Amino acid sequence: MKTLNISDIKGIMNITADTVLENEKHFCDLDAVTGDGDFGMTLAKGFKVIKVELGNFDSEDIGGLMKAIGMSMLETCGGATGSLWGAGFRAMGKDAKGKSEVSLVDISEMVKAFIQGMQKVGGAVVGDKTLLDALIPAAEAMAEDSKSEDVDIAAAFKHAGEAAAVGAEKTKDMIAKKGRATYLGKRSLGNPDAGAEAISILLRK
Amino acid sequence: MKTLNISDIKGIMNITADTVLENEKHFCDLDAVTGDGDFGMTLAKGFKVIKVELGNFDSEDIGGLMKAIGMSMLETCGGATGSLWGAGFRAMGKDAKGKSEVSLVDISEMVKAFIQGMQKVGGAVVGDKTLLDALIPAAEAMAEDSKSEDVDIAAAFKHAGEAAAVGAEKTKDMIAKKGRATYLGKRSLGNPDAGAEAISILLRK
Amino acid sequence: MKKIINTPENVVDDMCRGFVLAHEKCVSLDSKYRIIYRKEINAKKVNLISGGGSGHEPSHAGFVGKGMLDGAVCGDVFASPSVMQIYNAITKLESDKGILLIVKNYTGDVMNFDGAAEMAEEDDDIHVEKVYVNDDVAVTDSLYTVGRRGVAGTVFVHKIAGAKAETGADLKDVKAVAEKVIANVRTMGFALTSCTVPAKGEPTFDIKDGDMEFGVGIHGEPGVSREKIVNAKELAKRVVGRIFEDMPVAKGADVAVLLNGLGGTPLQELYILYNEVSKILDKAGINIYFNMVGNYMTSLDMAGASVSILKLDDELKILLEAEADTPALKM
Amino acid sequence: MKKIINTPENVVDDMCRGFVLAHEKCVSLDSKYRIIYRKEINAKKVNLISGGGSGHEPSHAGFVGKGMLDGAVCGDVFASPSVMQIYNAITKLESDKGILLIVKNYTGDVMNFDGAAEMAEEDDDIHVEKVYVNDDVAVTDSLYTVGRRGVAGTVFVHKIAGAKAETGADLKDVKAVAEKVIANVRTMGFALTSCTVPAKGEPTFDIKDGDMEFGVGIHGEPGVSREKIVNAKELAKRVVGRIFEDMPVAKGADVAVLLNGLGGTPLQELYILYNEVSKILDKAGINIYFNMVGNYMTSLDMAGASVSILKLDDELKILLEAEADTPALKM
Ligand SMILES: Nc1ncnc2c1ncn2[C@@H]1O[C@H](COP(=O)(O)OP(=O)(O)O)[C@@H](O)[C@H]1O
Ligand SMILES: Nc1ncnc2c1ncn2[C@@H]1O[C@H](COP(=O)(O)OP(=O)(O)O)[C@@H](O)[C@H]1O
Ligand SMILES: [Mg+2]
Ligand SMILES: [Mg+2]
Ligand SMILES: [Mg+2]
Ligand SMILES: [Mg+2]
Repeated sequence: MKTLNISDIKGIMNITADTVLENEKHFCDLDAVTGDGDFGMTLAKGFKVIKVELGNFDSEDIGGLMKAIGMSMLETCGGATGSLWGAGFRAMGKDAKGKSEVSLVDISEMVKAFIQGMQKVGGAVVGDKTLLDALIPAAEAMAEDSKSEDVDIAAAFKHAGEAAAVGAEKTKDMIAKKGRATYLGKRSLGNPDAGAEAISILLRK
Repeated sequence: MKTLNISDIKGIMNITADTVLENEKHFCDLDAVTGDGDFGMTLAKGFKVIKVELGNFDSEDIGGLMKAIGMSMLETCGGATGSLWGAGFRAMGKDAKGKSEVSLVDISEMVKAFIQGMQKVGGAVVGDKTLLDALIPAAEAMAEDSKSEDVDIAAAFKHAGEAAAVGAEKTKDMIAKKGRATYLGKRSLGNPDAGAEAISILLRK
Repeated sequence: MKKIINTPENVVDDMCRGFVLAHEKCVSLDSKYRIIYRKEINAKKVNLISGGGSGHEPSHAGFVGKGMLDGAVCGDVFASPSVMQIYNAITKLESDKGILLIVKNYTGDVMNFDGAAEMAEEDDDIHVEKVYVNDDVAVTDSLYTVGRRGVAGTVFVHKIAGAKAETGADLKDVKAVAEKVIANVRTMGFALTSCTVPAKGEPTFDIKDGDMEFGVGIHGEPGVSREKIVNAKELAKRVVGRIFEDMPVAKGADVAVLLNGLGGTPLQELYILYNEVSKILDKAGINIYFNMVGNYMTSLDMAGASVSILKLDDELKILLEAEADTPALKM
Repeated sequence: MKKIINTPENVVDDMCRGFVLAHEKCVSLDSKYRIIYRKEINAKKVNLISGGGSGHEPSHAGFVGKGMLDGAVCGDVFASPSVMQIYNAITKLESDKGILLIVKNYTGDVMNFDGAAEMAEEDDDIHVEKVYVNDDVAVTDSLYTVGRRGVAGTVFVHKIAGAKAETGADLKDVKAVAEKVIANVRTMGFALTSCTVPAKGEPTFDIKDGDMEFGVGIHGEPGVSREKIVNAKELAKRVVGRIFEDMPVAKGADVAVLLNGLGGTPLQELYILYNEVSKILDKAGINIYFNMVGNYMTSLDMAGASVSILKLDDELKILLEAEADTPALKM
């Protein structure tokens, strides 16, 4: 596959949503260790609404879909997740505005926009023990792949997932500098960040 | 032994007090099954003060000592125990007023007075699943023994203790009609009354 | 046992001291007899005294103040205060208009309050009247038993009789209105967990994860039956249903509802249950004229709740809404 | 999990409904956005909005009313409300004098309240100011972290800023006094048990019988250290000691103390702890000018407590003692 259209994107988002729903409890459990145990619930709440959104959305505009998803997250989800993912999807929407087909280069840009959207509201960087520790390496892998003409999109996603898994694993050795895990200080050592684990799981689906 | 003087009585009361203190938790546990679990604590609180009283009391008047013990219970102990045992000892005090020596006949009368004192405030009769189900058979055994010249006081106490044990055992098959165990209705069946068990234990010391 | 205490023996004394320190502007403590009483004793009104075992906080000391109680006598945890404690409360709060004792109907409480009243009347010529609260419909009343227990409905008696006394009414009228409340209030409760009496150090009863005790009292006495936990809606149905069985309430009637937490249940759950209770009453055409939701008559750290329903007439409405200024209830 | 609920998903909606039914004389509910607000909106005063995750009842909805908050936005259990919920609260309570948001300092809360404020300012020209409460001294503040958490001290901000707004003060003055409270209040808490989030159905953390979590937050986040349970006196010493380390209080100073229960701890134990805290302050020559003992900022069914100390000046004293008429605090 060299490009994705709106129905491909919807397909990917649907799989992501299902994965979130399957992992609701697992994500909560992960958050319970270093945070307050609601991450899976919040994310699931958002993705349930997104699934409805995916069914209702009847334009070809990939950016428009992402923006709608972002607005849904801001409406539905509280917690850090609501603002972060809402901002991420909205930034993605702005980046892909008007496009009915996206190449690997476009997708790689969209993921970058997603990250920048999150950073604008959350201010986290690599090493802060957040989901960005999985997402940024994944984006980098994808950017790398997008430089060559040969890599197809599925393969690029696979590489991104692998990079995310490595990144998520590394969060075990980090002391949190953002989010609720910071209250634990050194006690956050040894456990992965829930958001990073989630990104790793979602990208590998 | 054919008679008891004030120091014999103090000795018996001291042993009783020690037995109460040793059994504080046991009596609480028994009360927890059919009542609210405080019986041992309340009784122990009273007998701690009684021990002090026994040390301080410096007359020969057995009735006076019993009255003082009764007043201490009214002052120190709440719950059903405070009023019941307080009234019992006060009635015993009235019965033995001015006596410096008591025979088995006297003791048997004192125990009857104790029971009547309790009944005046509590209104319970045999079969209501209260401590009277142990105490009344004990008093009857003692009254029987007191009819003959041969039985010494220690033997009479032994018989009384045996009768109390049989009586306490019977409370297992009773549905409570007085006290907190009544709230259980039929669920009080199968478990002995805490007060009756306590009487049985105390009289066998 | 996980409790914020020093030693089990000191629980009541420490608690009384903390309570009076926290509310020193309005109450005083007689630490020997553990009597908590209004700072300004008014000997020109009927004075109300209640009390009982400790472990039911804020009951009863929390209701000492303007428009409710004049004194509360604190027994050991779950053990009624002694005769002498109560007797001393009566003499301390002696009034020209007499004293009303509000007693929860338990063998121990009844015997000790009665004994103290007798003593005060005989030795000190104080006019003492008593009412016995017996609102708990979990326990079937029968000639052969000691009758129903007094539980959370007692708070309504404190509120209404207290308001009446504040008007300067005579002892017989204050007693009459207290008895009117008692005749018209019913309570039913349930527990999800046992409580732990500090002196015992372990839960009073064992209970499995999916089970509850239905019809439990406020002293960790086991309930009427052990049942599977059901949801809030079903709980409300059973609790209210049991109350209506005992005391029918006519369509169109005005009632007061007290949704009372037993100590270990958070306010969040009490509001959830109140929502269900109020839907049921609404459907039955019964109007909740007044409500209280919170921890008013607790059972240490027990998780669970009770619902009290009081049928109102005009007199009760006015007294229920009269001013109260106490640590645990201000209106 | 033993809870009085219908289903975990409905906890917050059912609770909001029950809350508004119980207090319908003074508050209303926007059930779509879960906003609880004063029945009479006054567009001529600064309006105060707070909120956060649910599970802290009576916070924050319990403080909506005269002299405190104008609106509270209820998130899911322990999850801050969404941007749109908060945005809708702001537009609903729009006032000529502007809006003050009282935000507890958590990543989620800060991002969502900030996002909503930005939206209201940009799209609706509403003047919105924000204060971030960060009273929890369990968490060391450092440049590299998100800063200290906001916990029970928030209640003092509601009370004092609310009283200031009621005087007709301007937004900048209301904000200034809120910030003065924040600068002068510190809180330290501990937990004896974990809480159980309904959606998760199991305790957030495991804890042994003799252990406690020292320095715990109000979301079941594990504390700063796991320690052996100590008695009330020692607990008071450690908690107050930690506060003084962070914020020295001079001899002779007047302070307000909030002894806050975390939801599963009965009032009896809170008074026992208050007794110890007050002995320590007394010894240090510090005067408790004002106190509150009870469940004000809870963490579901967690057993435990926190102590907040607020240094007072004349302005804060007057505002602290001003009238308040809310479901959870009347004075
Ligand atoms: N500032 C931040 N930037 C990026 N991600 C963050 C930030 N803060 C938290 N996160 C992510 O959000 C996850 C927790 O989300 P959630 O449970 O919704 O938050 P909370 O319960 O603290 O409001 C964390 O595991 C982390 O990956
Ligand atoms: N009316 C009564 N007459 C005699 N004994 C009684 C009566 N009521 C209760 N008891 C006895 O008292 C015991 C309980 O005492 P206690 O625990 O102090 O009472 P409570 O906790 O109910 O106030 C019971 O086991 C029973 O033997
Ligand atoms: Mg979380
Ligand atoms: Mg008992
Ligand atoms: Mg008792
Ligand atoms: Mg959260």
